[in-house]
Amino acid sequence: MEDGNIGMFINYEHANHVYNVTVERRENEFFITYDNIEYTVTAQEIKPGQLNVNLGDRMIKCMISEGEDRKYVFINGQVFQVKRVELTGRRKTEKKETDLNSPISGTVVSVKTKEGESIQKDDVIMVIEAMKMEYLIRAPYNGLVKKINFKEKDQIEIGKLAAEIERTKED
Amino acid sequence: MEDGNIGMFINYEHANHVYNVTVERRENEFFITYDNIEYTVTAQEIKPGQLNVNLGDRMIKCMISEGEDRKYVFINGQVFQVKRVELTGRRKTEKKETDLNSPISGTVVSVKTKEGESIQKDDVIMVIEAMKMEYLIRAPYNGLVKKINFKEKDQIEIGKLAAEIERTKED
Amino acid sequence: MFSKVLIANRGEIAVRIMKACQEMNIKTVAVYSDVDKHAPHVHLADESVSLGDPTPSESYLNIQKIIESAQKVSAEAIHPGYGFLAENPDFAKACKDSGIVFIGPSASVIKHMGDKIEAKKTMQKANVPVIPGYHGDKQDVSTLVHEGKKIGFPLIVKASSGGGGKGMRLVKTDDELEQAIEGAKRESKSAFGNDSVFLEKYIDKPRHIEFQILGDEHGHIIHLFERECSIQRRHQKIIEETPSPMMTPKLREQMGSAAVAAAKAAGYTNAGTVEFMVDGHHQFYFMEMNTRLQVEHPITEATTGIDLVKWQLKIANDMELTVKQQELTQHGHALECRIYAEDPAHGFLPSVGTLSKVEFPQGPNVRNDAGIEPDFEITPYYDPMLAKLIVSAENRTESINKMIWALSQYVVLGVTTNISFLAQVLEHPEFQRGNITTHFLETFFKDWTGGKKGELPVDALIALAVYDAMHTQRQELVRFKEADPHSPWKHVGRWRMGT
Amino acid sequence: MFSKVLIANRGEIAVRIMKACQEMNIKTVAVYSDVDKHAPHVHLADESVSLGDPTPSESYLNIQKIIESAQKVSAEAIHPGYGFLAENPDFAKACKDSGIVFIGPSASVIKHMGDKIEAKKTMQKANVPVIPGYHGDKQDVSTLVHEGKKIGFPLIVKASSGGGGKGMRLVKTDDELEQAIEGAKRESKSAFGNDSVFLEKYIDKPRHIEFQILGDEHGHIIHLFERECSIQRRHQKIIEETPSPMMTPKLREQMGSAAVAAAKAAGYTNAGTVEFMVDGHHQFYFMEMNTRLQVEHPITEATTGIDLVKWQLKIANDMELTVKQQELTQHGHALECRIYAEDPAHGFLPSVGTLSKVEFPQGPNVRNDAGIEPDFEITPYYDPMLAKLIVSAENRTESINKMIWALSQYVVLGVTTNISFLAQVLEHPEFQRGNITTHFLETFFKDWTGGKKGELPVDALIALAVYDAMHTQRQELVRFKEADPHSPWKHVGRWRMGT
Repeated sequence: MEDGNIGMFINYEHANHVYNVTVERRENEFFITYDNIEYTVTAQEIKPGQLNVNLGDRMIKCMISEGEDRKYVFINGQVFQVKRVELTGRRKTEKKETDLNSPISGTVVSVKTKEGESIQKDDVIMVIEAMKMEYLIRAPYNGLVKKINFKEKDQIEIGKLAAEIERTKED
Repeated sequence: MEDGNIGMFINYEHANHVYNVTVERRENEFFITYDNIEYTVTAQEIKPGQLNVNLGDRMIKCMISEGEDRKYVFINGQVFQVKRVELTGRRKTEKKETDLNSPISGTVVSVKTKEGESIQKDDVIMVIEAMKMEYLIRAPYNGLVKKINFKEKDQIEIGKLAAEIERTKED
Repeated sequence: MFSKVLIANRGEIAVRIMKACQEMNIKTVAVYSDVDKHAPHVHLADESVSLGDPTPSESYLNIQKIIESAQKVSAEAIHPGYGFLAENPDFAKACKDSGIVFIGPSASVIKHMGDKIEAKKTMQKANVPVIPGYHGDKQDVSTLVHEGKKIGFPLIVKASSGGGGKGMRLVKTDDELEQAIEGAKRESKSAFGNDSVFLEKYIDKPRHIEFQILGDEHGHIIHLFERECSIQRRHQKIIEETPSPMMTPKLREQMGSAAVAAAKAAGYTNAGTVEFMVDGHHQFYFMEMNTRLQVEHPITEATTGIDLVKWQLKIANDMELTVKQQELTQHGHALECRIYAEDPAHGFLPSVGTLSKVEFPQGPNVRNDAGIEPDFEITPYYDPMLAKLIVSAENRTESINKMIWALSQYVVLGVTTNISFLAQVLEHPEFQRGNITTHFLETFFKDWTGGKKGELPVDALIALAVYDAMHTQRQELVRFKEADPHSPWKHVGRWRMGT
Repeated sequence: MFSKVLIANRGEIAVRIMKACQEMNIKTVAVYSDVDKHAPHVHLADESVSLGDPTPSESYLNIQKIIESAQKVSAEAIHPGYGFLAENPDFAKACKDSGIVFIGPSASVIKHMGDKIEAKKTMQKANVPVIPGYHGDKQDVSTLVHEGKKIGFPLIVKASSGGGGKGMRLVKTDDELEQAIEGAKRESKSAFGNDSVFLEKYIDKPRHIEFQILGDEHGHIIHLFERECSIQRRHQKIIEETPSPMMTPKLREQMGSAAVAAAKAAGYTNAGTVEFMVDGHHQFYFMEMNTRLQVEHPITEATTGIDLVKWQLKIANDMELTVKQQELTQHGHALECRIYAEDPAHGFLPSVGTLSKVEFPQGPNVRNDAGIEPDFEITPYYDPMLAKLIVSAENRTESINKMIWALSQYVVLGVTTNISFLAQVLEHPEFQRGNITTHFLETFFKDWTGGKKGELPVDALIALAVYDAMHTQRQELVRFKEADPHSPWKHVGRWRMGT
């Protein structure tokens, strides 16, 4: 089984803005990408929630705590309340539907289906690349492809609907 | 299966003295016995290691932390270093030998064997009662009862050898 | 000295009083309502008594329950703190009647000073300047107009039973007067069922400056200089300082003497505060006397070296006030900021919730008087003041810089606080110049919505991402990835697989 | 002002200096050895540079590494703290040669004051009293005997290269003198390879009283009154206070003037301390000048309101000292206790280990200057001082009571500390009367073994039992019980089974 290095897409919401970040960890180093800039940092949790993050010569000092539905971030004397959002409204439950909104801003690498085609649940519709990672948009249910909103090499923005699928009635 | 209230014998060592304590928990109440006095208290761990213990009107405030082989207790501005000891030198490992020293000071309720008798590992040799709890001294190995040091109704002190068993050679 | 004192309060002031008691080897008793069962003041006390229902009238305002609590634990004295029962003469009397020492002035002084019109009359007799005005019983319009003209303009018409601006009129010229009086009377009648009004000179560029008083039972009364408390929102002080940036040695001498005269006229004992309004021409007027310890007492302690709470206890125990007026001096400058659980960007709406992190700034001449600790829940039952931050330094500039630094180190997570707001007030050029009046906040911070633009800094994003990556188990990652192709977890192309 | 300062130190003093820098908006750089990678001073700094090997000569005493660190991060100035390189003239010179401001006096002043015989000669010229003695080059016995008789008895013979009592003799009468000189010379020769000795009057009932000095680069020098530091163990101060309980206004005036004269004679700039020995007749003698910030500087800050570290930074930045001697006064009384990781019951043996809990006392006029935090490991590499506790109050009695209370709230678990010892010193009737000399500890606490009897109080047993019961899972209990009839877990007869 693969157990190499793993990256993570995270959407942070603050004051009605959504910030799309990736983070990869490799032992003591973290690689964070935001707004097309990669930050390589080391970090230390001095005590629970208190982080010192070394970014080159500079030290980011911050305190994070978890509330019921949000995180509180104390940094440079200011407090920010940040929620981690699933842009598509999905919840992390055992059984969940995938959906057709792009979870990241990126480039459409390929489109695997056509308008008018029949498609099965979990079939790949579109591959989006962002920050060196690929993301697959899959069919959330069996259905008919009514519209594909992006073509290869298009820029797709976070939250945008990639395609529309007319759901097949099941009984 | 029984899962009622459970009591605990603990031996605390401090400055070469051993203090023999029992504690029983019943929901929010703790019953502690030491030196034949029972203390009924409620308690609250305000933050990790910081205890407020209500003993009637009085509040015992104390801070406890765990070192490698001892606990540190801060109380009324003083610090005490206390070890929890198995008086008999037993270690809490998966397989361990029981032994013949009394882990408590108490009264011998009954003696289940006689000098000269053969005995099997885990057979009960003696029953000791202390602070309303019974404790069984069992044979740590198969052998021959050479000497029984206490008889019914005798007072036995903590750490005293209850009996001597000559071990049967096994090969 | 007392051997056991009950503190009939909660929060930071209960904590502060208990610590003074501990230093003096006095046992302390906390009282607490159900929501305060795990509050810091309960943790600190030697004993504690439950008051039950958190509704103030059923708990911290309930005279009977508190007296019974004190009797139950055999407390010899009760310290009321501030707020709640601190200025309730019935409580002071109930203590006395039960043979318990009330730590404060006598019930009759509290009652007398609590009646603002009576208090002003007493001050006038003692030649303490009061705001020119008419507080008479004759309420016919022509008398009021006649008296108003004697006072001069601008003046204010206020409802006697008033509050919250109802039945109040600002009158700038002679010819507006009659109409304003009639309007105020109508409004007062419908709001309070009473059309009685009074007239007062309107103060231009008003500053709120108060003098701390200590008096013993042996006839000694001293003042401990001024506190400037002009930074207020809705009559609620949020930043206090001493010395006042507008004070001169001469004015201090005059106001201090007036404060002592006021206290003497009232027959005052124990700690109290004489509040004055000072106008742009250094004219000062008696406003009212607070017959209790003040929230902002620590800045006086920081600059004079006097411990007011210990003196309250000593005086209540009949000890003589050995501090002499002429020996007192002010050292340096002190500031206090009140830390509230409220949202200054949304009308100072109180914020409730459980505190997930609390870290106080620590450093030389930084004092934290706090009634909070991590995991404590802030409920809507009581005043949302969480703590006070007090700093002192050699002069006002250094004091402000130290406060701004200390606020930047102040961590309270779990509720919204006014900490950033306080820092921005301190950073305001007019504040730094000392040009402050009681209108300061409404002038410069009326529609404050957070000041600096509300964008999440990149540093915060980096820290969050690191935190989230640290707190996600590798196994969890792999499991997510395996089970759910749509999970946010992905293998990253750049790195090779394997170890 | 500097924009970036490197602090060439560790522990509480590095933390204290960094906080002063933060208030002044100066960026801070920490240096740290391998064992200090997670030390509080590193956590606090804006940047940090590793020095590697924890051996002092390879880290905090390594001039080259520290200069290189400062250059690497472009620090404009270095604060040496106390100890390590603080009084090393080569370091001050190396800073200057590298274009870095050394925050302290010039290399030549450090060097001059570091030579104790030279320093005394300078003081004599400036009419600052020094202990009568002979420090001459003529070392033949007859000259020494002649000089000794001039000094009078009792006197002390000391090895010039001496230390630790080697080559030292107390001479009470004329006829013991020659033999004592010969003995001291022999011992000195064998211990230090040098038989040079000096003679000094023996001081009866000696008190260690020092005066704080501040001088700028523009010719202003002031003193900030005295500190009494007589409570010492093996010449290590552990409790300091100001004002001294033996001080009179007249003596303070004389000693203060002498201290300023001493600093002027030395051409002193920045913060420094003039140490005097005072005998039972209020005669005072110059001992030495410490050309740096002192461990006990906070008690001067507490009583004068002056921030010495901020002034060090300002003076090093060429600013003028605006604090005037005549404006300075002492407010109240302050005490400092040094918290050491050591076992006073066993010869003050240093204690090492990981700190499992650290909680500082908090309250008005309680200051914690600390270089520790939970989980930090105390290693044998450096001085075992963990922190300093400073309190101030209206007078000495209240200050002592506050300190005793604060010590009772001071939690350091994981190593043995001197906290109980300090409390017992403060509780000693002779200390409380102010009857202290440098012999105090060896007189009253020579064979201290913990004072109160070492029995574990019942309260501790109760708390331990509750703690252990709380932290044992029910499932664990049942499992233990089932699996092991000899486990300490038993069903209790009294209660019924079931829910």
